[in-house]
Amino acid sequence: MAQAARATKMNTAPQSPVIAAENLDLVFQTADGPVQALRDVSLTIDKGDFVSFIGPSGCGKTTFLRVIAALEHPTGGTITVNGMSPEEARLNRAYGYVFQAAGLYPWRTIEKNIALPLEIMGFDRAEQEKRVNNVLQLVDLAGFGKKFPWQLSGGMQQRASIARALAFDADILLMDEPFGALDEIVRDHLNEQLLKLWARTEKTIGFVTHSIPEAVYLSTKIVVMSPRPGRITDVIESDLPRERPLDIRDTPEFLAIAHRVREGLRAGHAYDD
Amino acid sequence: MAQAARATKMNTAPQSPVIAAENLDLVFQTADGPVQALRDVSLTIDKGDFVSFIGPSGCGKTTFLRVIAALEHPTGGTITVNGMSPEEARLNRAYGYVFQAAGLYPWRTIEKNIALPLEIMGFDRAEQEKRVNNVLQLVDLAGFGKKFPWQLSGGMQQRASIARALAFDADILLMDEPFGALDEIVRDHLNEQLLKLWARTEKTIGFVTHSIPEAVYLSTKIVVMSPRPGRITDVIESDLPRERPLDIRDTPEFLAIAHRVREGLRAGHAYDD
Amino acid sequence: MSALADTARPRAPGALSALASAVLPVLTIVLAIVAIWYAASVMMNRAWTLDQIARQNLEMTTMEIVAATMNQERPVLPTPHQVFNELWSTTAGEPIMRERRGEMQGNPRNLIFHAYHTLWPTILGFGIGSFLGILLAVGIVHSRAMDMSVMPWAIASQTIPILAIAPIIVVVVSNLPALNNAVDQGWISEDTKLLVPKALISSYLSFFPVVVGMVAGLRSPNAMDLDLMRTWSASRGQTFWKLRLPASVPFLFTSLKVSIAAALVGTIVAELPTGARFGLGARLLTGSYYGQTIQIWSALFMAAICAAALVILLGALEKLVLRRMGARP
Amino acid sequence: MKATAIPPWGLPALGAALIALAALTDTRLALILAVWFGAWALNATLADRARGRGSRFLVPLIFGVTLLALWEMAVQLYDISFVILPAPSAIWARMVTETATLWADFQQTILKGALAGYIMGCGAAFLAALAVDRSPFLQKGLLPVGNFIAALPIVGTAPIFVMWFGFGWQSKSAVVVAMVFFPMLVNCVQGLKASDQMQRDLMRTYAASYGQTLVKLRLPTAMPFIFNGLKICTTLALIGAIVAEFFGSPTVGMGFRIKIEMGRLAMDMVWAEIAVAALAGSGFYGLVALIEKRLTFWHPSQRRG
Amino acid sequence: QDEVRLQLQWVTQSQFAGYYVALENGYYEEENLDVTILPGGPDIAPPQVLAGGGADAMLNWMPSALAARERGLPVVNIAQPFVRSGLMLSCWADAGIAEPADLAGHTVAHWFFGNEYPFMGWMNQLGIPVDGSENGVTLLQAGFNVDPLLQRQADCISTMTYNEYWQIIDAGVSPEELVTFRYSDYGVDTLEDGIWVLEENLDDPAFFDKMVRFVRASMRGWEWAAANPTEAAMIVLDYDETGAQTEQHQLRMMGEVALLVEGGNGTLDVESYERTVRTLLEGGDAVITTEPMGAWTHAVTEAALGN
Ligand SMILES: Nc1ncnc2c1ncn2[C@@H]1O[C@H](COP(=O)(O)OP(=O)(O)OP(=O)(O)O)[C@@H](O)[C@H]1O
Ligand SMILES: Nc1ncnc2c1ncn2[C@@H]1O[C@H](COP(=O)(O)OP(=O)(O)OP(=O)(O)O)[C@@H](O)[C@H]1O
Ligand SMILES: Cc1ncc(C[n+]2csc(CCO)c2C)c(N)n1
Ligand SMILES: [Mg+2]
Ligand SMILES: [Mg+2]
Repeated sequence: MAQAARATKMNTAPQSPVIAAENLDLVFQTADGPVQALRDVSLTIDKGDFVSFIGPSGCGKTTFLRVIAALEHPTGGTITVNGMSPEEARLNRAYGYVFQAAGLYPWRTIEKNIALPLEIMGFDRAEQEKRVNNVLQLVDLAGFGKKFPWQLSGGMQQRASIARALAFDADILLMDEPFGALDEIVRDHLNEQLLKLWARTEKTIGFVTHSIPEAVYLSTKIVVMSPRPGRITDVIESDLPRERPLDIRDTPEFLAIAHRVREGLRAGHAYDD
Repeated sequence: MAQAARATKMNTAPQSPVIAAENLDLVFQTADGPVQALRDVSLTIDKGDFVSFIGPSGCGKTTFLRVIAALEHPTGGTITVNGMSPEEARLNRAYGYVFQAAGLYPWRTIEKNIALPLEIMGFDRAEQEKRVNNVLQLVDLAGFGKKFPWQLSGGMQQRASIARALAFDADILLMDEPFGALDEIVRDHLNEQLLKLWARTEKTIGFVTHSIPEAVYLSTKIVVMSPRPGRITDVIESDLPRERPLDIRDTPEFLAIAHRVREGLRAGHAYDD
Repeated sequence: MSALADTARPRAPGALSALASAVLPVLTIVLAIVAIWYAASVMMNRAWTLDQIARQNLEMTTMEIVAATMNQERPVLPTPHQVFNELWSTTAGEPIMRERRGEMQGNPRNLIFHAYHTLWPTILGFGIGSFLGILLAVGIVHSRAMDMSVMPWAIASQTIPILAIAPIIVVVVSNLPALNNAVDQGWISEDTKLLVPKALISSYLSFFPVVVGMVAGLRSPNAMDLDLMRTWSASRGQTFWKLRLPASVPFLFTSLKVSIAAALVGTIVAELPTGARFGLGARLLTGSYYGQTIQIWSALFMAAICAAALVILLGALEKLVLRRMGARP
Repeated sequence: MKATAIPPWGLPALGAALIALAALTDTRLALILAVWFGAWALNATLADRARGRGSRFLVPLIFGVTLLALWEMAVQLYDISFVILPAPSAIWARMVTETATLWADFQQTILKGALAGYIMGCGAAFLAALAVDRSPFLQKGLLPVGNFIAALPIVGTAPIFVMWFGFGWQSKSAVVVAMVFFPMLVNCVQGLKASDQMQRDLMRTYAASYGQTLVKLRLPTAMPFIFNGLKICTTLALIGAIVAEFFGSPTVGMGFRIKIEMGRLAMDMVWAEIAVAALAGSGFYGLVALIEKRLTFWHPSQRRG
Repeated sequence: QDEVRLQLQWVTQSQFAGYYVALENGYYEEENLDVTILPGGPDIAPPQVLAGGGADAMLNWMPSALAARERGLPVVNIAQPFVRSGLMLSCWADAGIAEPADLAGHTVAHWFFGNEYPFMGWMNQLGIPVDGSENGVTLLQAGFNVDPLLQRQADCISTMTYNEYWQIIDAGVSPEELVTFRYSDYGVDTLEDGIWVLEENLDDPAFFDKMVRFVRASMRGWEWAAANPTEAAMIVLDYDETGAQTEQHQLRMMGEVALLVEGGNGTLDVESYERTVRTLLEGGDAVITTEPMGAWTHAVTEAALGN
């Protein structure tokens, strides 16, 4: 897959990639020996790509996303974001990040939690309010703005954290299992909303998920990863049209891609059944 | 559905129900007014039932599970567990509970976290070790016992918390979205393991999920809930055989039930699409 | 202490019972303590009374002996009613102001006068101390160099027995040219000037608990909370104001409560070498110098009442703030 | 992490400007400032660069040596009377010649008075916190009354304790107990409340007994707070034991020595004792902090540098 | 008006009546002086205040002042209102102490802070060690009051004729139950409350002149106080800012203090000075090691009393 990545890079020579990782290695030092979380990971993501990461638990998806976001520093290899180092990109507020856990600040109401990045980036009050209401609507939490996090159910908290990342409209969105705690219906709804947003704004999106249909439905590119050590085992370019109604999921093209993902995924597991 | 519940109760008159809820109400008092989390919820769960709860985020699934576990006290109605009050059942250590978030204690290694309930219930050292190794194997975390929670990925933490609840072998298992953070393959694997465990031990299981296939695949009874106020809108008895290979999911019977669940679920949502 | 906080909030029907549930336990404990206290005073004062009887060859019944032990003029441990009477007669029983050479001024025979002169430096010192403490904690959390160098010396500073250097501080500070200048210029009064060294010593004792608590508090946000801030490329200032500071609030209040009690001790210590002029410390000192145990105890109680009042105030503030910050009730 | 908006040359420039300004009015001040800035710059770079074990000790050492140098300079340059503030060199000279006295005083005050009081006081506060935590009745009754009693100032209680417990170290321990009780209590009570809802619920699902919940959940989560209390109390215990000796003591002890030497205007000896107190206090604090590091390695406040 | 700040060596009490009287009766004002009296306390070393510039003159016991002088703080006695020592040692009679030699094997509570030297010197003369050994005296550092004696934590305690002794009596002890040794009866008394200033200041004629006027007015105050003890005690009471003093005690103290100043006019008696120095030099753990030079001057009192 290193080849695949490099090939993509060449094809899009005029438009330089948004994210370009080459031979990334990352080793965590723990008390009982080192853990190789990423080994030789190479990947190129172009502007407007919607890239899903899928793979067994512990295969390094979160770690890779964190490397892109300069929250983790690779122990080997190179990576650039918007042609800069991830650190510089971070300082340029290049991306919004949704963590695997909601991570709302308990002393702020939902509203205030969502407004937090806006405050930090210096949006004015009126604009803050407009955007907060907007995204609250988007994740179906209108009316819950004045509640504190502990007064919300798990899924509602997760949606609030998604709203927070969407509020400030970064060019790159990094989302770590944002829809894990949501039911199918809400999930479908948010999937659609996300696709609309993506189509409208041309954002580049990195998306970790455990749902194969979700990955196929959303992505232009699906990265399958495998654990111990964490590495990329397959990069699948999706040729589905950009415009995707929900029932595209019953088309043979969709199922074919899904099948390939499932196979790739299964290869990374070691169950005897 | 209140009728359905009552009917079941009558059918099984000789064998008294494990959980019997009647007209449960639960209202949270919050700073900006009361929130009706449960309204008029009646449900009977018999010994050996595998009951799934499904419904939009915020509909009261967690709350209901917590009421059964005596972690929340209903403001109206009655509930018995094993013929006792939930509080007595709790004191009798009638159930194992898996929370929506992993909730591992950061000062204990994974191993020690899993051993925690065993220590509390007074298992001896050798037995503790045996059981810990057993469940670690079961959730595919062998080799991670000596790590601390923050050194594990989100999914791994979730699996550790499942292992913790399985370790002490309670007759009732209450699981709040235990597999939310897991990929399809691991999930399938754990689903199978759980079914095997259930078949072998005749446990009674209450299981919250957002996945319709998962609910149908696992359950003998599927409870569909709806929010604002949280209530039961449908109780679907599954007539699938107890022995369920993974490919049962492609049978028409399976799909029919899944369809009914999806319809029930959709009714609880208010999206215009 | 919760009594005050509870009544501060309007409560419809349960207000009375809530009040009762807050007061009743306190009352019970107080009664228990008073009982133990009486027993203890009889125990501890007995020797003296018996000694007196033996030396003067008196005949007394047991009841009379007990009564005598409870009403000695120089008891080892004064009884509650003695302390209470003294407290009462030196507060309510004395005018607060007195006339002296045609001028109205505070009456030094009234304990309230002394409490007043102790409270102000305490509050000022507490203000300075906690402000400095927070500042230092902020520095320590943000600068490695400060963490490594200042902290050990802040610790060392606290082991200096303040009473030993208090006289020097008082002498040096009250003779600072700047301060004298301010008095000459009429910017501050002579009384205010006397307050400065007290407040300084009081702040010296009160800053440390704040430093320790705040360093822990400012470091309490977990990795994910901090990572969030990093993803927004928040400046250190923003991370401080919007994450570290709110996260440290529970720690802050805990240390403030400790620190305000320390501030009061600081003021009282500082009052000893200002030459026993006024304030509860001076009162304690003279009481103790003339062996007037009852007077010492009443001054002690006054100090404790002041400290408790301040701690209660802080507790109420804490409740208010934490409630506004979404703490679960 | 990158520094803030201030450019790297900003601070040195500011320092130089300040020194220059000072030089205009007072060369002595300029000299002192120069030494200070120099040492600070050295320390800042050391702290940022080297992260090894060495700098952990080197940096505070440099800071301390600088402090002492500044002190010495101030005393020498401004000709400060020894009655007000003796120079470090004079203090050192005293420490060397009076080791035996210092050691005897140290034993009396720290090893007997302070340590015994610290252990008893912190232990009692901890037990009281458990009681308060266990019973809502006590929580409402004992805490306010405890607040009150603990607020009795040491200078008032010390003479009383001397009267009750005699002139020996026992009365000093009593003062220390009274002094450390409240800070410890407040921190323990706060700490016992620190576990979060879900962690407690988990214990409830196991029908864990009070004791089990305490040992396996509440105490671990209370640790950071308990150590906060323990740390604050180390210094309080020292001050308490020393100051208590001012109000009556046998003819040995750090507080006794400080008091009589102050009367004799032997300020160098006074400061020699203070130096011992500071060393002992820092060591004591350091020990507690070390134990804390060992026991609360999992807490966010300890996990990062 | 010229400013003078006087640092007392104890809290406001009749021991210092002369100065308060001079202030209240306007004697200082008549000398064109604006005098501030700074009360002391157990933790104030007046020499330190003097050195720190916190006062222009201090009251001090001679041992303490001479010790300061030897340590390099050049203080000079300019007047000595107290001509006799009021220092005593009071013991329980039933402790079996009939004369000083019996002190061996007993516990003595004493003030330190430089005031222990007369006692040390005395014990040294008697050949009694003060190390707490079997045949020696166990010394305790007393707080400020007579509780150690009353609680029988000590067999003897240091007292002043005008103060602590009466506290014992007030506590209900009859004089017969006590055995009291007056230092002056054993020739080991040292001079007490004298007025001291920094030597370098005296070179300044303006300061010198100020002190002349100050001493003159102060001695007037003392004269008046001795003649009108009741009124003097009331004046002291009025100046007590702690409000803790009692009338009875201050009245009695005034009477006793009057006995100590009686017959003096402020001029330092050289013979007493020499006895003080001798006592100190003979003291074991010496306060001073060499004969002080220039520790006193008659210049001020001569100027003050001359016209
Ligand atoms: N402690 C609380 N205080 C106030 N309101 C609460 C509290 N806990 C839950 N709620 C409210 O009760 C309702 C039901 O919450 P619950 O957690 O049971 O939902 P859920 O079905 O588990 O949702 P999810 O799938 O998102 O976890 C929600 O509207 C929530 O806001
Ligand atoms: N801070 C850390 N210290 C040590 N090991 C770590 C740390 N963080 C992650 N790891 C290890 O790195 C590996 C990859 O973790 P990562 O969180 O990236 O997995 P993931 O793909 O996101 O899994 P999941 O789907 O379960 O979230 C895991 O084996 C994990 O144990
Ligand atoms: C700490 C200390 N202790 C004793 C004295 C000696 N002294 C001088 S005046 C006086 C009052 C007598 O009633 C006493 C005891 C002192 N100056 N400081
Ligand atoms: Mg992850
Ligand atoms: Mg839930």
